Amino acid sequence: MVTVEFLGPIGLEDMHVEASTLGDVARILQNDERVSAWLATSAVAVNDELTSNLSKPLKNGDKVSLLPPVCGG
Amino acid sequence: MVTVEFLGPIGLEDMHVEASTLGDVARILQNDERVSAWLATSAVAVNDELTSNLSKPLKNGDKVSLLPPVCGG
Amino acid sequence: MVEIFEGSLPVEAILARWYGASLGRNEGAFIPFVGTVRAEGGIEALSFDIYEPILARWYEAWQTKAAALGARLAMAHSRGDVPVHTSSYIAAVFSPKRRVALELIDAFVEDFKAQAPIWKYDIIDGKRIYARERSTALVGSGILGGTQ
Amino acid sequence: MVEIFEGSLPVEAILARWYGASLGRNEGAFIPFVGTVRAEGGIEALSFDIYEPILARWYEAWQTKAAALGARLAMAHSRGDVPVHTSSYIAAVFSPKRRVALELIDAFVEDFKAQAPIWKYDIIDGKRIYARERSTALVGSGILGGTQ
Repeated sequence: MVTVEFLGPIGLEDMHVEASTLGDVARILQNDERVSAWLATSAVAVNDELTSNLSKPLKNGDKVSLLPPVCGG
Repeated sequence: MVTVEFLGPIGLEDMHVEASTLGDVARILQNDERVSAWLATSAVAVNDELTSNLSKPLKNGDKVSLLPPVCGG
Repeated sequence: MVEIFEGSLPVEAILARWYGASLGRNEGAFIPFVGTVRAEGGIEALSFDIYEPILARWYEAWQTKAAALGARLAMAHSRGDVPVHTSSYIAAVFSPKRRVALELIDAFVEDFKAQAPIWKYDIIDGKRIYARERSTALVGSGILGGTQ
Repeated sequence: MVEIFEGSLPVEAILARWYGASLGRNEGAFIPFVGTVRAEGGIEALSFDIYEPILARWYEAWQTKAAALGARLAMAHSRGDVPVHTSSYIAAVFSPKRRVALELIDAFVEDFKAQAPIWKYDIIDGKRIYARERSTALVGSGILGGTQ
């Protein structure tokens, strides 16, 4: 199981999903209408490190974070 | 008579000279060895306005200021 | 690390503390950028979410970049509500060299606006509304939605 | 007008005062540049002469330039001796817009270093020595020495 967390304005509780790559996470989230609209503009971190590699392998206990568009200051 | 003042590190008392243009002031100062070495690097103001016009007419009571190289801050 | 405050920043105290701590370091130039909430669009306040773990990594990367130039950074940011005419962030550069300091504060503030994991909301009539149209997608965004 | 202080600047008080006065003005960005005397070359202090009438004209021209961009400037500078590890000047920009503020503080500080009628001296062993090699001739210099 990996934990998926939704940062900032996405406003969803953490999800716990079976996934061996980020690609698996993508397929799950694309089919969830509460979050699918955020995917095109959100960045992804695995264990707090930003990544753009969809084939990145995931292991049990990993944390995947979705970061929607930012605006500090 | 015009007053010539020497700012910053030049360190001379004001001079009072007869001059009808800045060119007249230039000739007087070029012949004064206390100040001649400063002329090549100093800017000139007439009545506190910087000028680079040597034929600028001067009238009685005008103030000519010499400003050597600056370094604020 | 980035200093995070609940609500508006105590700007005078932060500036005094950072300035005081820099005096013995022979740094020469200190440039803080102070950001204050403007009254516009009928807002009462801005409000901020911060994700600290990734903010810390972003900030450490910038400290490393600054150190390579002989410079140093400091940063403070608000979490939660920040009323208009109070301040939500300060980014600062310390450097022995003027040019380094002026170029670094520009690059640091711009990258902060584009890349720091902070989300902004308008508070209007007591409601907290995501400032979507003023927000910027992080570099590398969209990989999870690639097939749609 | 430029605020002139005898000796070191009370930096914390100046920053607090300028910041406080800006809050009601909806300016958004406040960027002060604080210059502190570095210990180098065996100096005990720097020392400054200022010619106020021409400094005032230079500064008013900059305020006009800033106003055309919707921005505002402030400046403080020391006269006389400023010991190492204390501060001799602050130049600041206030603006509703971040880009305007960042570009203006850079241009203002650089022009100040090159054009303001201020003369710097090193204090070494109690002697006041003109910092000739770090000084810059004003634009238009040399007209009186043209024929030599």
